[in-house]
Amino acid sequence: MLYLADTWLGDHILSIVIFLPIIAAAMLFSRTAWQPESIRRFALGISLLTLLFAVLALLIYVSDRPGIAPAEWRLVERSDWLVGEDDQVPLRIQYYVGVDGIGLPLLLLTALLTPLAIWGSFSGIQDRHREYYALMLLLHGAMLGVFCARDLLLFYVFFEFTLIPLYFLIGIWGGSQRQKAADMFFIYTLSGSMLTFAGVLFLGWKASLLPIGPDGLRVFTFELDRLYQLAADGHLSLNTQWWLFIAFFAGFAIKVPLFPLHTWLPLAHTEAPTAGSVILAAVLLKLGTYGFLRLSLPMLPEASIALAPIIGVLAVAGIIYGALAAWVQRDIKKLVAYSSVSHLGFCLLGMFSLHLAGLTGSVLYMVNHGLSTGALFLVVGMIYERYHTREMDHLGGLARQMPIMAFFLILFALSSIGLPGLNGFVSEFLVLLGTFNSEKFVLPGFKGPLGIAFAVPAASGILLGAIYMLYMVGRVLFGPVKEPGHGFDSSTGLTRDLTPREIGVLTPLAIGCILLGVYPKPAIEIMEPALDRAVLARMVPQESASLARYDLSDKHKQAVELDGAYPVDSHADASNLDAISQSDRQHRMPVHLQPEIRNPSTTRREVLR
Amino acid sequence: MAILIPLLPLAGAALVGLIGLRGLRARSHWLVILPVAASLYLAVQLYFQVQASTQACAHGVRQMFESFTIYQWMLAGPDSWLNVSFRVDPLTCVMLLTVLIVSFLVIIYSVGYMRDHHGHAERGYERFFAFLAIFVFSMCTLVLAGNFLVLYVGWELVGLSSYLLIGFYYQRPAAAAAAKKAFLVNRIGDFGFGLGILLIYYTFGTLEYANVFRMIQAGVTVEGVPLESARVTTIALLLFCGAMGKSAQLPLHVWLPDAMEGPTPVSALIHAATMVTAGVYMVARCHIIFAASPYAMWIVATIGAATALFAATIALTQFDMKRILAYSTLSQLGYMFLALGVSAFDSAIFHLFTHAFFKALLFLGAGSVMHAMAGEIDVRRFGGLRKSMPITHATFLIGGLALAGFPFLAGFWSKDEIIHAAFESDMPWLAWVAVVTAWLTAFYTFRMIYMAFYGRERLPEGVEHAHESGAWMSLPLVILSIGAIGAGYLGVTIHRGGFAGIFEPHGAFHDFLSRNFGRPEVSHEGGGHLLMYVSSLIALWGIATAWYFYRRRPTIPMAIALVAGPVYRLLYHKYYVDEVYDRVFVRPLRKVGEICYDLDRYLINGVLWLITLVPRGIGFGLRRWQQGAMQGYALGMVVGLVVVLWWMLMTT
Amino acid sequence: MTTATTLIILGAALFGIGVVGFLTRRNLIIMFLCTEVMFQGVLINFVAMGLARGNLQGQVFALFVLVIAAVEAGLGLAIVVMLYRRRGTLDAESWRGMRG
Amino acid sequence: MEQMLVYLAYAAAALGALAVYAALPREGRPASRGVVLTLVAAAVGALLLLMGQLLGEAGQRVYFYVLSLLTLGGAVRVVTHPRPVYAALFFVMVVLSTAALMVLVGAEFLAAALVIVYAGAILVTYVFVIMLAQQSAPQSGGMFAQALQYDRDSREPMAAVLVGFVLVGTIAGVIVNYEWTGLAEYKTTAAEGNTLALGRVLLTDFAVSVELAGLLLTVAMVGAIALARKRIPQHDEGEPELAPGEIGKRVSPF
Repeated sequence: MLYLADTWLGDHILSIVIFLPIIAAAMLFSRTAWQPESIRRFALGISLLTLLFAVLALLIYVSDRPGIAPAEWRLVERSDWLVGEDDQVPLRIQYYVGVDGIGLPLLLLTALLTPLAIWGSFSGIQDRHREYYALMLLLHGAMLGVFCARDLLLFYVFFEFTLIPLYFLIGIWGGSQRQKAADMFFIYTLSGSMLTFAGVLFLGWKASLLPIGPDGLRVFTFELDRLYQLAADGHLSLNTQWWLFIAFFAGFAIKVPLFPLHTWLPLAHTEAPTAGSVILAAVLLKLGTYGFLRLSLPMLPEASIALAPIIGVLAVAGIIYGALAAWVQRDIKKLVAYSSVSHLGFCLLGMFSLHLAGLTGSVLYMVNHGLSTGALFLVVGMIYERYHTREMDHLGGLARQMPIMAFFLILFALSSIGLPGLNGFVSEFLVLLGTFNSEKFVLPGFKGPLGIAFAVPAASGILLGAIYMLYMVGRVLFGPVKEPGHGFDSSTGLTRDLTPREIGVLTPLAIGCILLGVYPKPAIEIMEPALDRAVLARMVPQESASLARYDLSDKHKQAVELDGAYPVDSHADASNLDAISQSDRQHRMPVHLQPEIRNPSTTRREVLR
Repeated sequence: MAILIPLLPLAGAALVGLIGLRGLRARSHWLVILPVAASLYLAVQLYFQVQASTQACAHGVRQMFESFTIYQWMLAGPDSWLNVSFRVDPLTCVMLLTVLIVSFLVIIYSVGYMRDHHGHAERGYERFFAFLAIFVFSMCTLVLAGNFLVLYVGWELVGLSSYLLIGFYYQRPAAAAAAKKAFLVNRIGDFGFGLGILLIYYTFGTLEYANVFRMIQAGVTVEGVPLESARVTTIALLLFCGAMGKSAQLPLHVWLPDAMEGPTPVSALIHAATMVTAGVYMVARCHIIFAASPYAMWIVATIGAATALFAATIALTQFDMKRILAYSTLSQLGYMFLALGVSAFDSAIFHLFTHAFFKALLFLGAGSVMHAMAGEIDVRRFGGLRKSMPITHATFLIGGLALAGFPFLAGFWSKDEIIHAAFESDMPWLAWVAVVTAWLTAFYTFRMIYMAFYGRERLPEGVEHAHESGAWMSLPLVILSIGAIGAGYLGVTIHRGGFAGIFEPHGAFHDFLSRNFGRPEVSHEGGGHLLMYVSSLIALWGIATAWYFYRRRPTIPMAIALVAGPVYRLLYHKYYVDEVYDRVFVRPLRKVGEICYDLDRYLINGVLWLITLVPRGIGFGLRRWQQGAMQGYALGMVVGLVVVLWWMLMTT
Repeated sequence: MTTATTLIILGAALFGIGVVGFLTRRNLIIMFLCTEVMFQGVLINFVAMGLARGNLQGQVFALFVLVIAAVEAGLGLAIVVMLYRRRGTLDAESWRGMRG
Repeated sequence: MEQMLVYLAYAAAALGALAVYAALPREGRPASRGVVLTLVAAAVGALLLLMGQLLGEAGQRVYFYVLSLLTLGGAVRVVTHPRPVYAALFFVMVVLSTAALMVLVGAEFLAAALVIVYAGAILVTYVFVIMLAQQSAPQSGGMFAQALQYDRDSREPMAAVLVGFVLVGTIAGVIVNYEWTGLAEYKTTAAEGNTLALGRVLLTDFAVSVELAGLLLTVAMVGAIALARKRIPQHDEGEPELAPGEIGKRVSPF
C-alpha cells in the first residue's frame, strides 16, 4: 500500500473523498433527463466510490510511514484559499485538510453510512429523485469535510454547510409537520453556531496579534495548530477562555443535543425521511461532540476543566431525562430519538472525564451510536414503509411475519443498550470507567473533573436504557399479531419480510456492531495516540506533565509484589506494562523527551509542543 | 484447550442460525448436541488435567492457577489493557461439569419435548436449539472467566439467553412480559454488579482475579494506601447485589416464578440448575472479598436464610407444578447463600452440584407430565398418574426424595452439611431457620407428588389417556435420577463410626475444591452425626405429614385454608410482592417519564417560543410603517437625502 | 454674487419645488410633471456650473439631462397609461398593494 | 454683510414656501386668492431686493431677474395647480423662461434645444396623455375649478413643504457663502460661437456619450411601445382580488 501513498492519488486522497460527492451532486442537479432508476444507481455508485477512497485513505494512514509520530496528522493537504498581502499582518486562510486518530474513525463511519442510507431509501422516496439524491451527496461531502478540516474557518464552513441539504431533506420529503421541524432544526442550530462563529473570529484575531508559531511571524490565520499554540503558550487568560468556551458551547451543545437544548431532535427525527434521520442521528450529532473534542478541549484547557463538572451534570441529566422521556413515547422514531439524547449524554460525559479510557470510550461511542442508532432508524423506516405508521399502539407481534426484521431489530436494540459482545457495551463501559476513575488519573498534580458522583447516576442509564428499549421491542415484536387498520401495504413492491436489498443494507451494520464489540483493539489503537497527544497532552498543566506520568507503572508493580508469596500473575494486565516491547515503550516516551526542534521563546507550556 | 469449551456451542448456535432455515429444521438439534457433547468431553479432560496438577503441588496451599490472556480487549489507561482472559481451577471444573452435564441431558430431553403430539417439530424448533447453544456458550464463558470483565460479559449474555428462551412462545403476551421482566430485574442486579466492578478497578487498578485477590489479602490498594474495610464491604455488597439479581434472592426474586412461562427444558436448565447458580458461583469465586468483610457475610447469610423460608412458605400454597418447583429452587438457592454466608463455600458448591441434578430431574419430570397432559400443569386438574406414567413417576419420586433431604440421597448430604456449618458458625438462629425450611421443603415436595401421582386417576378434559413420554425424554430422566442418588456420595468419605456406621461429611468433592477455598479444620466429633440423624428424621416427618394430609385426610388442607384465610391468601398471592413493586417503582418512574416529556414539550419549547417572540414583535412594529404608498417612500428618501446633505455641509 | 450663483439658486429652487410637488400631489401625471420640473432645475444648475467653470461641459451635460428627461417622460407616461387602463383612475393611492 | 445675505436668502425661501403652502389645494376652503398673491409678491420683492444687493449692474440684470421670477412663479403654479392641464401649460412657461435665461447666459444652442425638445415634444406628450386620461373630469371652468376628486387635498403637505424648504435653504445657504474662485464673469462666446463650440466638444470628447444617449432613446421608445401597446383587460379574472397583507401568504413554499 506504500507505493500508493506517494502517488498523486495518495497525496490528494482526502480532497477526493470530500469533493467527489459534491461534484457528483452538482452533476446530478444538471442531469434532468435521467430516469429515477439511473439516478439511484448513480448516487449509490458515487457514495460507494467515496467509501472505497475512504478505505484507501485508512490503508495509507495505517501503513506506518517512518518519521511520523502515531498521533500526528496524516494525509495532509495544504493550499491557500483566501490569501491577502498586508504590510504587517498577511491574511492566510488555507484549505488545510488532514486526518488523525480522532477524525479517521468518524470519517469512515460517514463513508460507510451514507451509501447504506442511500441504498435504504430506494423504496422510501417516490418523488423528486434527482433533488433528493443530489442533496444527499451534498450532505455527504460536507460531513466528510468537517472531519478532515484542519483550518478552523474551513471547519466552520463545512459545519454550517451540512445544515442546508438537511433542511431541504426534512422540509420536502418529511412527515406531516415537516415544515415546522425543518425550520426549528435550521434556526436552532444556526443561532447556536452564530455564537461559535463569533468565537472563531475572536480566536483568529487574537492569534494574529501574537508572533506564535515556528516562523515567528504575525499572520491572520485560522490554522488549528497555531490556535492550539495560542492556549499552549498561555496567551488566553481564564476569563477569555470562559467566554470562548461558552461561545463554542452554544454552537456544539445544540448540535449534540445536550440536555436543555435538545427539543429540536425528536421533532427533526420524526419528521425526517428515513435516510435523513439515519444521517442526522449517525453523523450530524457527532459534529457537536467532535467539535467539543477538537476545539473546546485542546484550545481552552483551563476553561474546559473548570466547566467540566457543569457539563457533566447536564450530560447525566440528559442520560436519565432522555431515557425516561423515551419510555413514555408512543412513536417509535421519537423513542429512538430520545435514546440518542441519552446516548450522547454518555458520550459527552466520557469526553469531559478527561481520563484516557473516558475519551477513547466517547470517541468509540460516537462510532457505535452511529452504527446502532443508524441501523435502528433504518429498521423503523422499513416498518414505516410497510405499515405507514410508527405508532406502537397500532403495531404488535411483528416477529411472526417478519422474523428477519425481528432478528435485526433485536440485535440493534441490544447493541444500543450495551449488551456485552456488541459494540455498545465496549464504549459504555469505557465511558463509565473513565468517569469513575476521572479524578484518579495517573498524574498527581492533575485531577480529572468528574468522579464517582457522576458515574453512579450515569450507570443507571444502563438500566433505564434496557427498560425503554425492551418496552419498544416487546410492544412491536412480541405479543399477539396486531396490524394497523389498512394492513400490510404491498404497493411499494416490498415483500412482507425484508427484501434482499434491505438485508444488504443492514448486514454491514450488524457485522460492524459485532466486530467492534468483540475485537475493538484496532480501532482503539488508532484513536488512543491521537487522543493522548491532541487532547490530553494539551489539557495537562505543565508542572504535572513531567515524568510522573510514567511513575505509576513502577509503583503499580511494586504495590502488587508486596509479599513474595504470590508470584505476579504474568499474564494478568497489571503486569502487561513490562509486556510491551521495548520499541513500543520508546514510542510511548514522555512527550518532551522526544527529539524535536523547539521554539526558542519557550514559555510555561513548553513541554507540550 | 479451555477456549474451545465455550466456542463449540457458539459455533453450533451460529450454524443452526444460518442453515436452520433450509429444510433441515427437524434434524437441526444434532448441530447443537454434538458441540455440547464435545465440550463435555473437553471439560472432563480439563477435570483430569486439573486433578493431576493438584496432586502435584503441596496439599492444602491455596494455589492460584494461572489465568491466560486470549486477547487485549479494551484500553483502560495509558498503557493498561483490559484483557479477555480465561482461568481454569477446581471451582471452574466443577461448575463446567455441572453445567455441561445438565445442558447435555436437557438438550436431549428437549428434542423429544419440543415436538407436538404427533411427533412433528414445533414452529421455531431450530430457534430454540440455537438459543440453548447460546446459553451454554455464555454460561461457560461466565464460569471460565479470568477477570471480572469477562465475568460481567458472561453475566449479561446469560441474562440475554434467558430473555430469549423465556420469551420463546412470544405470541403469548404473558411469556413476552415474563421475558422482559426477567431481563430487567437481572439488569437491576447487573447495575449493582457493574458498579462493583468499576469500584474494584477504581480501588485496585486491575480487574484480574489474581491481582485483586492478592491486593485484598495484602490489604492495600493500587496506590499502596491501606484498604479500609468499608471499601471492601461496599464492593462485596455491590457484587452480592448482582448475585441477588441473577440468583433471584429476596428483593429481586420476582422474575423467577414468572420465568416458568418459558418451555420446561428451559426452566429445568436455566432456572433450576445453571443460570440461577451463577450468583452462587460468583460469590464463591470472590470468597476472598466476602471473607474480608464480616458484615457482608452476615448480610449474605441472612438474605439466604430469609429467601429460603420465604420461598418455602409460598410453595405451600401453589398449585402450578412448575411454580412450586420454582419456589423450591428459590429456597434451595437460599440454602446455598446461607452456606456461603457462614463461609462454608465448598458445601455451598456441593449443594449446588447435587441440587442441579435433582432439581433438573424434577423439572423434566414435570415437563413430561405437562407433555402428557397436553400442556396442563395445574396439579388440581389431574392425579393418579402413577400407573400410567411409571418411569416419570419413579424418577420424579427419586428427585422428590433427594429434594426433601431423604437420607442416603444427594439432597440429604449437601443440605445437612449446610445446616451443620450454619450451627457451627456464629449465627445459630439461621440454622434453625434452615431446619424449619427443610421440613417445609419435604412437606410441599410430597404434597405435590401425592396430588399429582397418587389417588384416583383423573385427567383434564380433552386428554384420553396419559401416555408415558418417548425415549428422548425418558433417558435423561433416568440418568438424572442416577445422578440424584449418586452425586451425594462424592462429598462423603467412607469412614467407620460415621453416620449410619460408615459415612463422614467432607468427601472427595471437598478435597478437590480445597485447592480453591483452603482446608477448613475438619471436625469429627459426634455433633455432625447427631445432626444427620435429626435432619433425616425431619425429612421423614415432613413426608409423613404430607402423606397424612393428602392421602389419608384430603379434607384437612381445605379446612386449614379456610381457617387461616388471610394468611393463606397472603401466601397464595406471593406476599403481593409484584403488586408492591409495580406501585412503588414502575408506576412512579413512568409518571416521572411523562413529566419529563411534558417538561420537554411545554417548558423548553415555551422558552423557545418566548425567544422567538422578540423578532416577531419587531417585525410587527415595522409593518405599521410600510403603508405601501409611493409618496411615503419618496418622502423617506428625500428626508434621508436632506439629512445627509445637512450633515455633510455642517461637518465640512 | 454672479450670474452663475443666481442661476444655481434658481435651479435649486426649481428642484425644491419639484420635490415638494412630487411628494404632495396625488395625480400620477402631475407627479411626473414635478419630476420634469426637477429635471429643469438640474439642467439650469448644470449650465450655471459650466458657466462658473468656464468650459462647455456644463452645457453638454445639460443636453444629456434633456435626453434623460425625454426618456423618463416617454416611459413614465407609458406606465401611467397602463396603470390608468388597469385601475381606471390616476390616483396614486390605488396602488398600495405593496403594503407590509 | 455676508451673514446678512444668508439670512436674506433664508427669508426669501421661507416666504416662497409659505406662498406655496397657501396655494396648495386643500379640502373644504379653497386657497384665498388675495393671500396667495400678496405672499407671492412679497417673495418676489425679497428676491429682487436680494438680487439688487448682489448685482447692481447694467440693465441686463433686470431681464435676468424678471426671467428668474417668471420661472419660479411658473414652477410654483405647476406644482400647486389643481387642474393637470393648466399645470402642464405653466410648465411650458417655465421651460420657455429658462430658455430665455439660457440665451442671456450665452448658451444659445441649449436654449433652442430646450424649446424644441422640451416644450415641443415632451410637454405635448404630457398634454396628450392628460387629455387621454382626463375624460371623466368635471367640466366646470374657472382657474380654481373643481379639481379631480381624489386630487383635492395633497398628501402630508406639511412634511413635504418642510423638507423642500430645508433642501432649498441649505443649497442656497451654501451657494451664497461659497466664493466661486476662478469665476470668470463672461459669456461663453468663443471665437466661432456657442453652437459650433458645443458641437465640436460633443463630437470629440463626448462622442461615445452621444451614441449612448441615442441608444438610450431608442430603448426608451421600444419600452414605451411595449408597455402601452397591449390592451390589458380591466380586471384579469385569474387572480382573486386579495385583501392587502394576504397576498404573500398563499404562495406555496416550493
